[in-house]
Amino acid sequence: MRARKFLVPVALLLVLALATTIVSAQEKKVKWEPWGPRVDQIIMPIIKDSEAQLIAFERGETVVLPGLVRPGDINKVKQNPNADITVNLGFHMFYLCFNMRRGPLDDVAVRQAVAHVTNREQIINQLFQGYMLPLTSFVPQSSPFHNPNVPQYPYNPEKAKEILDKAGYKLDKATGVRIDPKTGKPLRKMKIFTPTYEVAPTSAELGKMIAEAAKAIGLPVEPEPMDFPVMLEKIDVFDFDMYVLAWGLGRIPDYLYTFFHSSQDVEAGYNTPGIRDPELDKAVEAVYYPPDLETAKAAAAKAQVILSQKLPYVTLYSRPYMDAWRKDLVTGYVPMLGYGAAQYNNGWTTLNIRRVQGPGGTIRWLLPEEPKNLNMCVASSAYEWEVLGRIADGLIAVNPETLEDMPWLAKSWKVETWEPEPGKKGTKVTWFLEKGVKWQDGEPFTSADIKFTIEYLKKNEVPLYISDLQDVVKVETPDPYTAIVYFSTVSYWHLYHAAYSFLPKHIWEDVKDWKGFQPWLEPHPKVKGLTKVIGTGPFILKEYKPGEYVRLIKNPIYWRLNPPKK
Amino acid sequence: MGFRTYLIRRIVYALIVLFVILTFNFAVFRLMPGDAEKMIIDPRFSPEARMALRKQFGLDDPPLVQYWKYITSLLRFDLGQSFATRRPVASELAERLPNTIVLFLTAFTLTMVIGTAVGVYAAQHRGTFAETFVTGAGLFTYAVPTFFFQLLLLMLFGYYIRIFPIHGTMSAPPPDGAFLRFLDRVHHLILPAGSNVIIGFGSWALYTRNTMLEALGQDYIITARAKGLPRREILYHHALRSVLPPIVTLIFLSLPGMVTGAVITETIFSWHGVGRYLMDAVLQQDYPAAQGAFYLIALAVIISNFMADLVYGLVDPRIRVGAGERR
Amino acid sequence: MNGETVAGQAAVQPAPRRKRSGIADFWAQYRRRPYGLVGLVMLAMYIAVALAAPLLTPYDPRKTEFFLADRLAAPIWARFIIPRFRNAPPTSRYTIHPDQWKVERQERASLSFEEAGDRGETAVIRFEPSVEGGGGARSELSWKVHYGFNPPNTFEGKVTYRVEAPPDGMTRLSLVIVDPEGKEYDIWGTAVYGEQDWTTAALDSRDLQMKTRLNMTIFDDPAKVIFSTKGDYRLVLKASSESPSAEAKLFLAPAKFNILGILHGLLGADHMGADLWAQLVYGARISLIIGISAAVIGVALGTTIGIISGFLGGPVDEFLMRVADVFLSVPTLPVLIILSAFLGKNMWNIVLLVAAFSWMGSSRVVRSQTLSLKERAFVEAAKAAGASDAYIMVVHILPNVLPLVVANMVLMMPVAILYEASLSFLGLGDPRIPTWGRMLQNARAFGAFTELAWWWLVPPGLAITLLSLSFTFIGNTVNEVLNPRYRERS
Amino acid sequence: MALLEVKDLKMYYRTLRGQVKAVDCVSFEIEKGKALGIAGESGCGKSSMAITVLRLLPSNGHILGGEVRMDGLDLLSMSEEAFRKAIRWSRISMIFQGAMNALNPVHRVGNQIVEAILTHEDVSRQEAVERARRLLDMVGISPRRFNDYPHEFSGGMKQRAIIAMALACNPDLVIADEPTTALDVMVQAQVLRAIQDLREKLALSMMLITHDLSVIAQTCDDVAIMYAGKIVEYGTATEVYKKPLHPYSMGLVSAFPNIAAEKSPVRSVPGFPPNLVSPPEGCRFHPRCPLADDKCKTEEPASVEVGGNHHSVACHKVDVTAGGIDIWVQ
Repeated sequence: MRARKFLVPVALLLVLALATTIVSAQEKKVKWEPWGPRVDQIIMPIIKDSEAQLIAFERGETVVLPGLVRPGDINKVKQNPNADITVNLGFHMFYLCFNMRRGPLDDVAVRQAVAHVTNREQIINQLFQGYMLPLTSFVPQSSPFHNPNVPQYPYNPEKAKEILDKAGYKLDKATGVRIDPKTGKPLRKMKIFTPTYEVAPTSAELGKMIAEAAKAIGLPVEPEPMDFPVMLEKIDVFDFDMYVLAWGLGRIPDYLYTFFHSSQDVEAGYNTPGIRDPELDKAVEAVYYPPDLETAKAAAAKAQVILSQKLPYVTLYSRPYMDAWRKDLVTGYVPMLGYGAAQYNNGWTTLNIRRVQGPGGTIRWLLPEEPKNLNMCVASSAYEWEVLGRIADGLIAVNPETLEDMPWLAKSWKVETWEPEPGKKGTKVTWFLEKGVKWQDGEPFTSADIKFTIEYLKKNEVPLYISDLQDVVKVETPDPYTAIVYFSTVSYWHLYHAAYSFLPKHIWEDVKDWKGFQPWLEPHPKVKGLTKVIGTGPFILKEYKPGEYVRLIKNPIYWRLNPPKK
Repeated sequence: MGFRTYLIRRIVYALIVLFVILTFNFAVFRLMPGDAEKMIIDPRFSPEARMALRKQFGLDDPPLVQYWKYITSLLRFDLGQSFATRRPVASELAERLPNTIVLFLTAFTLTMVIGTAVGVYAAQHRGTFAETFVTGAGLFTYAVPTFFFQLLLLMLFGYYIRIFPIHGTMSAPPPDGAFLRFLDRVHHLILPAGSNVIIGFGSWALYTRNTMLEALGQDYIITARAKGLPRREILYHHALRSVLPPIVTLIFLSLPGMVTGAVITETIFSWHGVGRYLMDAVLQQDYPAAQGAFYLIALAVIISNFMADLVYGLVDPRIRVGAGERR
Repeated sequence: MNGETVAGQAAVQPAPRRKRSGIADFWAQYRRRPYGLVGLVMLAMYIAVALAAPLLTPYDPRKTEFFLADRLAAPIWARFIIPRFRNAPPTSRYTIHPDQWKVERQERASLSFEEAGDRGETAVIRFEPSVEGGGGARSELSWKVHYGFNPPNTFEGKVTYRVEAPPDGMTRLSLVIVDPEGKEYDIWGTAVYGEQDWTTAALDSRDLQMKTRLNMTIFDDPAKVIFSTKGDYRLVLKASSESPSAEAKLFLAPAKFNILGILHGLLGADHMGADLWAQLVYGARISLIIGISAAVIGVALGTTIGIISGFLGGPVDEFLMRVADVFLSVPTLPVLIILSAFLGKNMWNIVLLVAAFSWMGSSRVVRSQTLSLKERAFVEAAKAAGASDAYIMVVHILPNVLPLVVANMVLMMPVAILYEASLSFLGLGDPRIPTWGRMLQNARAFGAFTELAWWWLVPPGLAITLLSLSFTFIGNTVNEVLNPRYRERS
Repeated sequence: MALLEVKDLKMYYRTLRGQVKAVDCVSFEIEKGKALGIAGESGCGKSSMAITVLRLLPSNGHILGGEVRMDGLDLLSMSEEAFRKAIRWSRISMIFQGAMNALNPVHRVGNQIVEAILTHEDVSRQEAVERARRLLDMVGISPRRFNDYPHEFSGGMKQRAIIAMALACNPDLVIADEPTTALDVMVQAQVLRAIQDLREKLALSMMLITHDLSVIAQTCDDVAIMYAGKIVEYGTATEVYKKPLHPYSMGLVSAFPNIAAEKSPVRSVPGFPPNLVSPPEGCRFHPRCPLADDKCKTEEPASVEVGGNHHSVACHKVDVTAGGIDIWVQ
């Protein structure tokens, strides 16, 4: 077993730092076991309206209210004596982006000044009633790659004025606008794009707060709320000064490359600020293609320092995961660092959750959106995975307390290097699979499925997987329980790039139109009562009534049903 | 003008409207900002992946070819694929249509039946409370915004006195047994349909009352009374029967209003129907979906307008027999 | 819209030209109809409110003044009718001027006041240099406030200070709230090493740091705990200094202390703490502007088309009437939804869209009236005299269809208002202006339901209802006066 | 005993503006087999009186006094239901003005006649249809048009169909309310002739309401001139037509082209009928009367019999008018 303890120190530090405040819920020792599931059936009513969600929770029509966001909802839920709220740090980042291609934002002094007038505490307290965490680095606190030791820009308008004065932006007392030293003219009007008040009142208000603070120190900044697609369109062609948006990030900080590498400063690239910095490029390349974890961590730390100096973004806050549970109805929900207790990435809750009165039975689990098409090839939203994630299963699992990798469908693995061609180095990942794992229709799960999935996704250029699989050269299956994936480049992340949930070969090999395939609408060719949504996971899709509910039932042949008796 | 000429004219006319709407539908959605790729913002996406996604929905043909393809595929009810769900819009609409029809027909039938009955009653009881009530209700419900009334009902009966469900078309999951299932559906139907009935019946009753009064003031009604016909006979056989053509026509003419009202009702009561689909799609900039939903709604409206013309032709002897031919 | 039948029905009847025309005569007939008068009075009230909006409320919702009170604060009068608000707090805002601080304790420290430039008067605490073994200097200032309500949800405050001290000096500052029973809550503290220029510390009961300091979890509410009893509270500023080399000075500018109310104003506050009464009052302006301009544009368009169509006849007439038919056959609300999403959420877009889909009724009425006018002698005479078509249409036909147009316009207004409200309600309204539809949308989307905040929901809805009712009354009355078929039979 | 006896009949409409005194103390009699003409300008209460007799008042019309007797039977005190069954159409039928609208456009013409028969007589539908065909034939409409809709009939045909309908139940009295208005002159003549023929053939009693005195002169035995809700002159048709005594009657007589005296110019009575909410004090006609003096303005003239033949007139100036001067010439 080669589970890596790559994050214990930082993660623990963090939890300690916030322990007294945030995590009363985690005072309870998290109890979980890698076996399950413990309920027979999960009914997932689809309730989109947030008020209706609250009422459903109050009435016990759902045992969970996942991902509480609105302060009002949190206040409401916390008054409910039957509610238990779990809190976990998340991988969420809300930021203010600068367009560094345009003056005067090309001057770091101006960006720093804006950073200094950004009052995170006020934003968080007034707009979010204190339920967010201030974010001062480019990797959220929950991540093992978070570097707290980066240059900080605390709220300090005096400091901001000083920086601007020093950089030569003299204040014209008559107009209250500073003069651009390069042109000798007053600074041009700059706009902060925000979503509209309707869509995101807090973002719009936050844009207004920053703009007003900037105006007070002589930077002519105006907020401009606009429709989301219009805003995206403008960002896409780099027609903006500043904008505020959020990212939902992941455990691996490879996004630092996607966001800030100079090669991504192209059409459809995510390097919207347009930062091009050779030193930064080197650092984020090392984050993207690290030979091992230590390199990755060091490079990520360095990248965060450079980013904090150059300031393409002002990072504002990070949203912790707050999930409310009906503790009088269920128990066994497992809080997980970075993912929260209710999210689909957290398979432990799926396995461990049970009714208070005992194992078995039905629980009701809120689905805040339509699960859409339930086709793994195109399933791009979290809501689809809220369902699919409980049907599918991965090669690797993640320890909820430490975020270590744990063997799952793969009982072990090796990450090595190989030579795609003489003189070049690539990565070779070998998976050793558990024996006796079966698809929900009874077919055995083998390395052929892995090979099929990777080749199928690559052959069809399935957009969701293009980035991950672009370096795959070939897949070998020396025996049904060993799969070797060859990559043309060296990166430790390739371990994760081929560790998804897989497609059952016996179903998918006949699928020609992967885009239009709606597996839940097609009955299983052999087994009655099943659809073509087939996984190896703990639950089986029984029924999906669009607009109403999804019904999942326990997989009776799940390979992790009960611990082996000794 | 014989009935056949009349019919052909109406058909041609409906087709022209359909064509105009299709063209509008095509033009507007081609001009709007945003595309499929905007629906997915994922930091893992490389520029290549985003481009691939764009291509998947990409429209590379020249506009006229696109237009031709659009028209032909619409006629085959191929409405494209939703940006948001990546499912065929046609099958998503097909899932929702029955819900909309159920809501719509219930509300519609009840509104018409109750509205007509109350209107007739008020017309024959002039100067009584019933008449005041109908006039008042008609005016008030004309002025009150439907959505406001629905929000009030929802707050009162969904949130305050929690006797009705606040979302959806059925319990999740519905109870076993056909009868219980039916009751469950009815339970979910009461607020959305009922609110429409309450809002709708007032002006309907008022209209019925007015036309009935007009009819009752007609000379042929006095003739009928003079003939010594029983009251009932006069009311139904003469007055109601003679206002039937305008009423039936108006029933069909009010169909479009109720179809479009479904957008708001379904949004408020989280009713899994076509109207809400349109609304969601518009708000999410899911153009194929919005286009499809709009197409369906427009089709329903055109058909009901056509039906109104048809029924008018059938009910009114002046058209049915071919007015003027024998004179 | 449910009302098209009524409006349409009224619109179909052409009003014949009255021989004894004249405004005085019209008014003489109009004033005899109670409904018409009620409508006028109501409309007058709306107009008065719309015009006097800035006088009726100190807040301007276009400036999005937020956080005036706690989120979803109830109206002040809710105290009298809803038990749970019986003793709920309204917003209290205090500015603590330097001279309002009361000295509680001084150890080797002294308090004086001085002007500090644009900061105005400041309090200055001088700390004597600390001595070996003798410890530092300390000072305690307090400010008393009476609190006589149920616990609030939130308090916040600001302390602005400056420290002048030698580099080896350390100045500690903290704020403590002492409740009537003498229990102390240490809500804020900081340590300054050496000098510190003017800085403002924000205190906020929602702040995680304050909660941590008070040993509370993120889900606890310090405000509820601290202000749980009624009586005199003291806000105590504790300052101490260890400054071996020279004297240290602490400057205090006016401080702020606010308790955000659970009750606020005439109609309470929304989810952002913005004043709802202000939104309602300013909403009257917007609704009137939208209703009137959409109706005027729509009816003007309809009149033009109707006159041209009726007067010119032939293929022009056929074409224009077919266009009207097409517009009538289009599902209006969905088209408006799509077009307003397409054109952008802008008030004038909505006005134009509503107008573009509401001219057909008046064009038909005007057309039929024009057809009959065309045959009249005075038109024939004008033609014979060689007047151009345009001249005849403007000078002869237009004045004669005007009464009809007016009635149509008035009846059009509630329809336009309802359309705008529906669009705003669906989230397609102009986000920058306060409208009643948007208030309803916000109420629905931001928690009015779970809080049963009917005072957020009912006023805008009722405002729309009564406004369109008044227009309907007026329109129907105008029609009755101008159109004999509408008069009672007797 | 007269067939129909109307005594001091008073019928007011209640409106928002006050009571409209449409029929005010009207008395007359119709003998069996005789025809009474009622003449006056429109709005003087003629039609109101007709529908009062048949009790077809709108909901705001109220009978405030007087009596209507038929063969001695008090029609006003009968229950609505009894009246409907026993009197309407079976004893009194009516030919309405407005040929266009008296037939229901959505029902077949024949069926509308059949309906009347079936309501009052216990006969089979077959029989009723037969009788309806005969009636149509009688008024000169081909029975083949039995199944036509009213809009397929011409105006004259409609009016004749209505006449046929009025005769469906062999009534004792037919009230004809402006049977010829809205028809063109040729058709008017036809219809009048039809009425005349039938009356003679069937020995019908009739009450003919019209504003055209010459029609009455042709068809009726007696005539009552109504003005502003009151009968101002009553007498035999020939006498009143030849020698009207009331200034209003005189005006009416001279207002219509007299076939006999083609040279006299066509005139009408100047002025308008009064508002019946607040009719003029004294003689209601005084504002329009060239002879009016102070007495006429204050004192209401009683109806006095002048000469024989029950010729009565309500006018203070009978002595002047009886002189036979054409007062409307000056």
